[in-house]
Amino acid sequence: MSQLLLFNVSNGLITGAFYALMALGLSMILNLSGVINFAHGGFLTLGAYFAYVLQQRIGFFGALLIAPMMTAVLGLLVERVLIRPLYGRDPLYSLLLTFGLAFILVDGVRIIWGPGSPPYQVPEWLTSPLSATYFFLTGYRVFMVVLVVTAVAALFYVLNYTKLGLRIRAGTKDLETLSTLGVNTRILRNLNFGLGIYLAGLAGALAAGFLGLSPALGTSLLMPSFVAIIIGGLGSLLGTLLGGLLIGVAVGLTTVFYPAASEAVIYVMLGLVLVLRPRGLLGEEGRLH
Amino acid sequence: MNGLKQHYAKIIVWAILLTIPYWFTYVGGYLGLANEIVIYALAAMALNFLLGFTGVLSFGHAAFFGLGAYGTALTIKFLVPSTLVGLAVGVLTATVAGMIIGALIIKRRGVYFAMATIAFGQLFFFIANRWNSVTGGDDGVGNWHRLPINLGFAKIPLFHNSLVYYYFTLLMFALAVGAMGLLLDGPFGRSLMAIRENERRARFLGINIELHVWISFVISTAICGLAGGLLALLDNFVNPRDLRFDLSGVLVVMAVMGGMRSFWGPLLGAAIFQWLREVLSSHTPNWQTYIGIVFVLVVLFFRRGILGFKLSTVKS
Amino acid sequence: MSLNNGFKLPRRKLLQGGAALAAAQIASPFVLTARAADTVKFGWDNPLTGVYAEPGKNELIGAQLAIAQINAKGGILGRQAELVVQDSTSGDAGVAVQVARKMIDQDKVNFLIGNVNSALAIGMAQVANEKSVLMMDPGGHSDTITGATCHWNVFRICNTTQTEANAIAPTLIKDYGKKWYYITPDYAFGHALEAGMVKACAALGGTRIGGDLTPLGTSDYSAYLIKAEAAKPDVLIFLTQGTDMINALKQAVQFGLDKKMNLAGAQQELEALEGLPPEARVGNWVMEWYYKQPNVPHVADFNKLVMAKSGKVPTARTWFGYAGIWSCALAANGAKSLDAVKMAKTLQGMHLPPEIALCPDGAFFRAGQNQLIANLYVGKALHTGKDGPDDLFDVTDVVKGTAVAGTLAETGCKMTWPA
Amino acid sequence: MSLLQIDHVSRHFGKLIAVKDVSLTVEPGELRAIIGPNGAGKTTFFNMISGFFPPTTGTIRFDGEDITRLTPEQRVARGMARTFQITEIFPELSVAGNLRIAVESAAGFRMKPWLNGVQKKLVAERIDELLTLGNLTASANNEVGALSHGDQRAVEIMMAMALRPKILLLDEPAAGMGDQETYDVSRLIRRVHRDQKLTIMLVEHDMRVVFNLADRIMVLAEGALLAEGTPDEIAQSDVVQQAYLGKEADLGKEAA
Repeated sequence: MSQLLLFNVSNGLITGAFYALMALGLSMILNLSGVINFAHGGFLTLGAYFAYVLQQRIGFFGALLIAPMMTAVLGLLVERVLIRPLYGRDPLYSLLLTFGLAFILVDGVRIIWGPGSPPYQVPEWLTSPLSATYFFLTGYRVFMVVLVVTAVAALFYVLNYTKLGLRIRAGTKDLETLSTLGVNTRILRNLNFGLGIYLAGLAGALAAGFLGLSPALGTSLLMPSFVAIIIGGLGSLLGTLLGGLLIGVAVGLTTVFYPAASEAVIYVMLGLVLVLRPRGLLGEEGRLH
Repeated sequence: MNGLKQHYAKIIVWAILLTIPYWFTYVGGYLGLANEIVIYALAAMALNFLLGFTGVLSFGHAAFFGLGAYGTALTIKFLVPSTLVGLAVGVLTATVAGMIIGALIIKRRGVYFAMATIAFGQLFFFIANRWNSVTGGDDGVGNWHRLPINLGFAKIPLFHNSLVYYYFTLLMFALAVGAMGLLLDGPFGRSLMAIRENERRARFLGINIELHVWISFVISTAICGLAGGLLALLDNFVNPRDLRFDLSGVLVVMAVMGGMRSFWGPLLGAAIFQWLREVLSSHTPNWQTYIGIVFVLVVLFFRRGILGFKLSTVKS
Repeated sequence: MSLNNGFKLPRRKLLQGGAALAAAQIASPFVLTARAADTVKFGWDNPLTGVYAEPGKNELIGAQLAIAQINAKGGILGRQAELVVQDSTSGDAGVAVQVARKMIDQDKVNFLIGNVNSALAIGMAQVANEKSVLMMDPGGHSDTITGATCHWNVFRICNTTQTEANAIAPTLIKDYGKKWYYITPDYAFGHALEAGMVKACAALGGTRIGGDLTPLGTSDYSAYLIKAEAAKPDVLIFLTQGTDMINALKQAVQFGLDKKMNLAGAQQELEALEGLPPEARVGNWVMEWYYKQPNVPHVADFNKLVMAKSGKVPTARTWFGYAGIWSCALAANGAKSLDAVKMAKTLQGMHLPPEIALCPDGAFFRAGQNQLIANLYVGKALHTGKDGPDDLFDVTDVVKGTAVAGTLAETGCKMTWPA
Repeated sequence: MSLLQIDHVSRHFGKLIAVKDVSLTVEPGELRAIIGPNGAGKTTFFNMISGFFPPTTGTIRFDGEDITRLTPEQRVARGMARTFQITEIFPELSVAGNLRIAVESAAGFRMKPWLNGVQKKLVAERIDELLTLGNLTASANNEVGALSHGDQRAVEIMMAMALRPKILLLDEPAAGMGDQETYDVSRLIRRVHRDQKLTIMLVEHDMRVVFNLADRIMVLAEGALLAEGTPDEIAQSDVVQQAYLGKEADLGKEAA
């Protein structure tokens, strides 16, 4: 039993890391632009299919490198053409727009690549477990965690030590002041959106390797990411990261004891957080109320 | 002047709704579609009571719609074989859920409120989807049907006569919409609009914002539940899709498309949306793409909705 | 690619349709004459989008092929056959039911066809029965459709889950062992299939040592697989379908479970095997139809036609759609009428001609249940195609449907005919 | 007895102390002005009185009752009304519509689904009174958003008056106005003050308004009470002069 627990906690951390990757992108966009990006799951799916197409031509690692970039470019374009006109308007509009965009992306993937699941090839040396006992630690999943950790570290480095990152962080707190200081907030929001979508694309390219490709791939991952953000606290990326990991572990553990509630559990957590600590675990008080 | 216009609008709307079974087929519709339109319009108008007239965005109203549907279906199937009792239980279920969820999130605003409603909405989806022994899980609740209403001296044949069921739906619609219209025309409704227009000013006029928003939320969820119950009775079936987040988005888009600030806007939005979906899905398998495009176009070009003129409901 | 090619639009004669509906309410004879001059309509209320879009698409290809053949051979009662297609979605029973009602009331379809999703099929059956329209369910497997909730007017091509379980159980017990663990999708089909497997397994002395119900559309099976591994079964049974099957099997193989225990299941589909990476194409399964049957006449012709139409080999789904439409046409021509009761009586007990049955022992609709009984194909998944890239299944045993379908009494079907 | 009695109130925002141990009493019928350089804590002080947030320490008594921790709604119910630096009205409604909401709320009808004839008449009469008092009768049916800045301010003040407050708090009523509008608003305030015998407390930058209207003036600087007295006393106070001039010189530092 204790082994089962241990396995599921560690396994939960692995899945949690994946949720966190998706939630971080979502959170960045929400923090700076106030846009709840419903299409985030759609972008993730697109990233996965981009990776699928590229992998046949330039191999697994090439695909992993390029696919997220392609997704990000599309993200930049979408922000520029569709999202930008909505800044300053009720968040309702951007929510509805991305909601519709999610329809288009998911259905578009189905139209282009068909409704079935094309097979995705991962290098053989990554596909087997590293140890017979810890069989759930496959090469691929360890690789995925390493990549997620690297990506998150890089993200926090960018946000804390580069000019772009510092501006994004400042803009998250007070965009107006930032713009009076002569920073071009349009470009800033554009790049930030692209960065968020890049993370979605990366999550997608990774998901292609351990989940089956299907047009609905990203949709099921979207809600846990929302919950991760609220639990972690709006406005705090560290909180989002924590929220994602917590959700992964909670789902893993519930699956052992009461599998029927394995999806509902995160919403119970959400309810508790809203009652006990409305601003979320690491959220700033009074933000976005 | 404005009052006169509204008066005419009311007459036209009711004339259309009352006569639609007799001419809808000539323009390519059918009775079932008309019935669906009335039901979704009721849900969208209930949502708009909150969204358009209180200024609070809920993106999780499908949950209450679905709870109404499940409450109705399960009651009729397992507890009391009565259409009216089923519907009442459905509405009650949605209302109680609305009270609890409302109390949990009422202090949040804007994006935070929207996200919390989305998330809580999904909780009910997962309960319906996984609690197999009660809800039938993904398969939904079938093998029951709406029953005739026994008035003692006569039976209303709801089940076998879809036309009768249409008018039953329309009666419920009229009661609920009438109640909302009455409220919006009175001081309570004006307090809600005050909150929408300027929360700070409303607060400093002594209006208890949380209490008012909560009541508005509960009214909205109760009527949404009624609509859900009516849909369950129309299909003689419910399944978890009736409370999935997709539907929440659809209800919002109906309200926005028709015009959030207009009382009848969501009805128009629902009619257009359901009709579009019907036409598109029978002409192309790619209909969801087009629905998505409709969303985008509505946001970019129909900011105020089709009936989006400024409506000074608060007259002197 | 998109389904646009060959997607025939329902011809909407607005005024005429409108008149028909209005007239139907007062039962005017005008409608009947107007209808007689029209085509014979098949209402295709099946998924085109969502999780079942792939099987739905393949069933549609088979159906379109059948329609073309029927029309080339003179149609139905001298009238042309027409397919009226609308997306039922993969899971929204409200849509499926509404579409069914519309097709019957407004489009005046003579047959209602669907649905891959059993829950939707059950909802549609209720409407079809209420309106006394012949319904053909090509690919929804829940036992109750031709069992506890059977109707005189509802027929089915694909097998019951119990039949599939009975077909595979002996092999698994014999070759691998008696302790089975289940990964079961949490909906009627999964529950029925598991119940069938447990029953078939118990009859041969095996036991269920554990299992989990996994929600439809689960993407990450790792937590379930960790539990399964801890239970140390002889056989790990996957009853998931479609993308769920792909996800579950793919992850099980990545975890190396195929080396620790035997992976198997009941229903398998070529669509799913094609979505798996080669190393994850493992295990023992049942297919309900397979395109490689060199000794069965007409199969090669059918394969050629489907290849020409879609560029892919037919799957069981293609055959379901094909046989479903043809059965309806045969019923009408046999009954010399489009009256649902007459057609249903004709269809009951009917043996399909070999060019439609496309299986070694023939196929027939068992009266009293309306279930098609044909062959089942037990075998193993192949990492890579033996004869061509699509030949991903090695049939080891062709089972006679009559041997595994159980008795009529076991199905629980009690049919009542309209007075 | 004083109407408003504020004892040793402070407010901290993290490390920043916005208001530091300020005490003050306002007598019934008085018009009290609060002035002070930018960042002196005037608005924070004002917001504590009206109930945006409670003080960190200290008490606020109103009409003999401790209201330190009450919500804005509760304070309104006890007879406190306020306006804002940036006019807070219902822009999409007519002037009469704005007043109607205020009047109905004041009459305790805000939860009522509908009104009876007597109540409707009562509301209509009160709206007419306020329209007359605010000199707004001509524009009664115009949309508020389209009115001039001065008229919008008048609407806001009349909405506050609708509550029949015991005290009216005005946050920079003349902010952003031209000379004529400033003059009009001053006249309106004076009228309200004199005719209705209303206690008023206002924060204002425009010294003409302050010295013209106020009975007593209180000066805040760096969150603390600097001086208090009649307009004449304040005008001659060296401390005040110095504070204003000194601040002016150091403005750059303060803004940062």
